[in-house]
Amino acid sequence: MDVQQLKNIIEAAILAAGEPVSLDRLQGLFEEDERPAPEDFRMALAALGEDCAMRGIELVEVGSGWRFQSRKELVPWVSRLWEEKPQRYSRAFLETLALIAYRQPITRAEIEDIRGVAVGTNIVKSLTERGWVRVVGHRDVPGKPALYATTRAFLDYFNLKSLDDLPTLAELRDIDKLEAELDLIGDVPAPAAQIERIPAADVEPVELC
Amino acid sequence: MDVQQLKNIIEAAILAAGEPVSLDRLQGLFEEDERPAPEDFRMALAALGEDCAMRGIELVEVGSGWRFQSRKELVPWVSRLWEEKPQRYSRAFLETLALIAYRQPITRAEIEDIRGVAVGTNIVKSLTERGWVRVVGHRDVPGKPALYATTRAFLDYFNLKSLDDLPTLAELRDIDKLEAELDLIGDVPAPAAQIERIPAADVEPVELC
Amino acid sequence: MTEAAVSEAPLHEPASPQQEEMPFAIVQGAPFTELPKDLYIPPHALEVILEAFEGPLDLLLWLIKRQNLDILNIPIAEITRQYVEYVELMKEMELELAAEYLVMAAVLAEIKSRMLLPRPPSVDGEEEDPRAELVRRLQEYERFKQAAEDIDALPRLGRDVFSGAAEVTERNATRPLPTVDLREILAAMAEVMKRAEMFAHHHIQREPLSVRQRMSEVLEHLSTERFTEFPCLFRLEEGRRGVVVTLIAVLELLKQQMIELIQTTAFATIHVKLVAPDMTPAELDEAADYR
Repeated sequence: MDVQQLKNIIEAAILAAGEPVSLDRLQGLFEEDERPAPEDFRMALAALGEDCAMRGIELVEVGSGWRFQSRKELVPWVSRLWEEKPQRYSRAFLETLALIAYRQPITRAEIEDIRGVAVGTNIVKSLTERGWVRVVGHRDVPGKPALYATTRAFLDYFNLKSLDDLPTLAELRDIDKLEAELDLIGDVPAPAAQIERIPAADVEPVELC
Repeated sequence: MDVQQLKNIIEAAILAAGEPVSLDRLQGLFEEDERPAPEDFRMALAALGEDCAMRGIELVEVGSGWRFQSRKELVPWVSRLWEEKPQRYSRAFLETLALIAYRQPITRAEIEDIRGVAVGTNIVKSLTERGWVRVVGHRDVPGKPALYATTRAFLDYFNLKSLDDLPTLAELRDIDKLEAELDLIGDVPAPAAQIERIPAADVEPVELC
Repeated sequence: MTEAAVSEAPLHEPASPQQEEMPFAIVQGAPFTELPKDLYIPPHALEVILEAFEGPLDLLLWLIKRQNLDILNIPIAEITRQYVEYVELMKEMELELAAEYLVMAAVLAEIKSRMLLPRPPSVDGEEEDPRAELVRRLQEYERFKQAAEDIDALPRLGRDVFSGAAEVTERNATRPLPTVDLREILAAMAEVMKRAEMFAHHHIQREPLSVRQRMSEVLEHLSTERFTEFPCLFRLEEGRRGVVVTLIAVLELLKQQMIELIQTTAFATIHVKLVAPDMTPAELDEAADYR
């Protein structure tokens, strides 16, 4: 099978699927005796990506595989296809999702502990129904609470290839470092200068448990 | 707006819509002051169609507008995207097959005698349909029951030159070891089965027969 | 600047979100700019602000941020006073007040009282700041609050990212046949044998498989309608062993009354024929089902 034919099959299949298609699934399109080698697939995917440079779509790899999507600079026009505004998510929803994404696997009680407030059942339910979050086990403590983790669909939705692509978490600063310089009994605010946000570059890598 | 940009917006929009897009709807993507003339759209659509000649998809006009579809000659590969997961044979099926292989020619009553349970007609039927088993005669006892034997296709499937290549029953003593090995095989789906990567724990093996 | 000075600072009226950005800072040891005291917030806007808090930590963070305070060095007395006033305000406006808000008020009061007590002299010079645990929780919550905003800003399917899809004109979905590993057959056979051994009346005898296979082949070769010449069953190219195997197979088939041998005269060619079934295979299957 020549490269052009392979490229065409891959292009047709990914677009026909209408969802990300994994390399495994692409390989499964061929009978064993005609199946190109894995490096042929990678080469064809790379070539297909290059072909897109002049087109309206681009080939990207997200959590569950490869998909074509509209080029960023065309989004202003493409988004006019639909009248309704994209959905907005509540802070409680996003914070719960963030905790599951960065701290997975995590129980609901652990989420509530960090947020300092109860997590509604409807939030967990809606995250699960969207297929972004699922129960991956149960913690071995009394009550055997469910452990939540994010799914590939979550990565796909937010255009991420893996959890490593999540924005980095801000780093924690240590109160002890300040104690030496400050009069602790005098309940005094710190100089405004110390409040500056930590520049992104200094931030430690994401903690993924 | 140059032709290339217009072509790209049209391509991105039709693919993003995932359904046929009418000329009207395409024109509606542009603010009035930047909207190209209708003949520009027609030219861009024609050029886009020509560009597809070497690609895996083609641009066609159907009743409700323009859409991309996979090229007909690629359908044999593309349609494997929706191949269902292969099912698994039941234990009764495998035991019946094993008895026919090792004890052929054998009647159904004899199989039932050894297995200690009835053998459903559907099992014999699927073994025959699969081409692994056939009736080779009838035993001269009341009812003249059919005698089953394995076929050439059975040997070919399991890559055996003759039935002599089947391991002897004496070699089967360490059943537990064999079963442990089989559990390992069970976790790794065959290439055709990799279409959907559902974690093994979530999958209930579907039993045929 | 003393603690008293700070605690005398006016309670900053809840500001609308725009006011958060005002350059209002308390700088250690330096005079600070006051927020306008006559700031008027319509009750409805206030309610919106109060309702927007995601719990006590969120409210505390807001109070700290709004005054440009360092989270590591919170003026506990002042923050506690402001916090309690907000909670009272929320009660007054009859907002649904989560129990966690009241728990936090108690925590703050406790920290405040510990801050006022003289610290016991420490042996190694290390002493825990009473605020440490609260600061840790605030920071931990703050980073995930930020992470939630970051996730919200990620390119999102259907908002910033549009996935392409094309039509397939003819879908012919098929279901592949199950795959079977030879070891599965062996395991099944081993299982059957193990079970069969438990039924004492069954004695499974080992026979050379080549004879069984040859029996099947002979049967395939024969027909119920016409006779086959006996020598046709043998293939000389198989040699002596092949001939012996075929002969044993034929004798076994004869013994099991599956074939008939006919010889019209002595030394004439022997003819072989299948024993005819009384019923068709389908009928046989049915008969077996009713058994």
